[in-house]
Amino acid sequence: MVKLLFFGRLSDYANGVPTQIQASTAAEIRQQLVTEHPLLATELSEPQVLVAVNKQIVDWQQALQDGDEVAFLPPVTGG
Amino acid sequence: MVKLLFFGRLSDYANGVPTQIQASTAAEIRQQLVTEHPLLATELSEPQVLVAVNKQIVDWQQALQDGDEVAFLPPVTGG
Amino acid sequence: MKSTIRIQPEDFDISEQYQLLRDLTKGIGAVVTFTGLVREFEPSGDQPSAIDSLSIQHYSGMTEERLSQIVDRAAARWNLLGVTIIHRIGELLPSEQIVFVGVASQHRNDGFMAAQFIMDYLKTQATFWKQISQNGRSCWVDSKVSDAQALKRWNLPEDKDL
Amino acid sequence: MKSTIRIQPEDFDISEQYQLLRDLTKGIGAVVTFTGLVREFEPSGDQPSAIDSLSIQHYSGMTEERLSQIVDRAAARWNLLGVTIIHRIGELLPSEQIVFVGVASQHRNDGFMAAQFIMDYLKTQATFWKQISQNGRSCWVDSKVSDAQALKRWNLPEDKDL
Repeated sequence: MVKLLFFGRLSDYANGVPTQIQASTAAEIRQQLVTEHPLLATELSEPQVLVAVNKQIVDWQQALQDGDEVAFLPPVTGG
Repeated sequence: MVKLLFFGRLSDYANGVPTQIQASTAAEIRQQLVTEHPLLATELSEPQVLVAVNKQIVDWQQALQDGDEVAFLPPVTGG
Repeated sequence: MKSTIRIQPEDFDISEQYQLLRDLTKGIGAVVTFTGLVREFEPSGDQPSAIDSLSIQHYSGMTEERLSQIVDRAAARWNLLGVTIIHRIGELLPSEQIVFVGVASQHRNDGFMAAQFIMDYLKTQATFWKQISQNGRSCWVDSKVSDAQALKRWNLPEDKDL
Repeated sequence: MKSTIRIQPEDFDISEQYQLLRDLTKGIGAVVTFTGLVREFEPSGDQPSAIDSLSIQHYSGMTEERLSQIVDRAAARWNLLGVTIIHRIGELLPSEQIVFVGVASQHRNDGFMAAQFIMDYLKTQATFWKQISQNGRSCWVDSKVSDAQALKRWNLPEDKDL
């Protein structure tokens, strides 16, 4: 199981999404969301959305470990 | 008669220099100072020294008017 | 080089932050501060319109780590004596303070460069997200092309992986 | 654009100056401040040595005029909402404040650029002269080549006649 976090505009679509999920890559997580959370899955397909695993930016294909924290990050807008 | 002002390191050499003088250009003022104030005249010959007449930078050859304020300015060092 | 990074809902006092920087060491000749404020008007469609509030979300833990990397890079590049970054989160009203960057250095150029570098990287690399409430509606703020472009002037290939 | 220029022996309070800038208009999104301090050590011969005091002379009337020209040029070049310059004169001790430049603007780049422009021009064009007292001796400070070079980046031919 990995822990899921959605930030920025993604958090608007994350209602009802499980906070933990079984998946081997971030790309697979997106795929799993298509049926029940199609709007979120569409947002996740935007090319600017980045994936962080345990607070480090990684590739969508990186293998996940049990207990990883997987965060989906739209472009940041601080300052 | 024009009024004379000396700033920065020039002010160290201006002791005893009259505060008013009769002269038709700044270059002539410098010339007049050579005999009695040779150190000041030497300092005034440094190429970085600028002349301001009534607070505007002017050429050493500009004709002076009666009542002008003639200031000699070494490179500034504020801030 | 002493650095302080704080992420907090509370407001901050720039004179207190300035004094802390000034008191760090005896060699300080320049202190540059940047403070970002909530503008009372933002574009809405074609024209500016008053905003009701701004809300800032962040990724706790990752934000602190990124800001600390940004400060390390600035300190490697310029001669700095102290750096402070404070960024607020939560609900802010028009004209409130959002962010403070303070840099103490011997000479002014290091301070000006580092403060700009930190703000450019903070805007594009630190995990904050802003939501604006305007005309009774909430919208997530889009990232700005001008912020992405501002980064280019620092011209560091390895900055891409920050 | 509201500008304030003050030349005074008295110290200044940067939080007061910051508040004045912040309160000017409702559109302010960025305030950049620069404060110059008396460094406690300055080169003397080959190595740094503690200073006793700094004394600043200026050409009353001309200085104000020049600073006001510098502010006008900055305001013509960037989108500014407020500018404050305070420069102290007379006898100052180590770590005391010498100069303050504060710029309020909508966006951060205008503020950073204008503050640097103003400092670069102030250093090389405003009629101040510094004398440093060190090891019991007073010396007039030499102008710095680095300050003259800093000017070049603004690349304005007409700035030469300032």
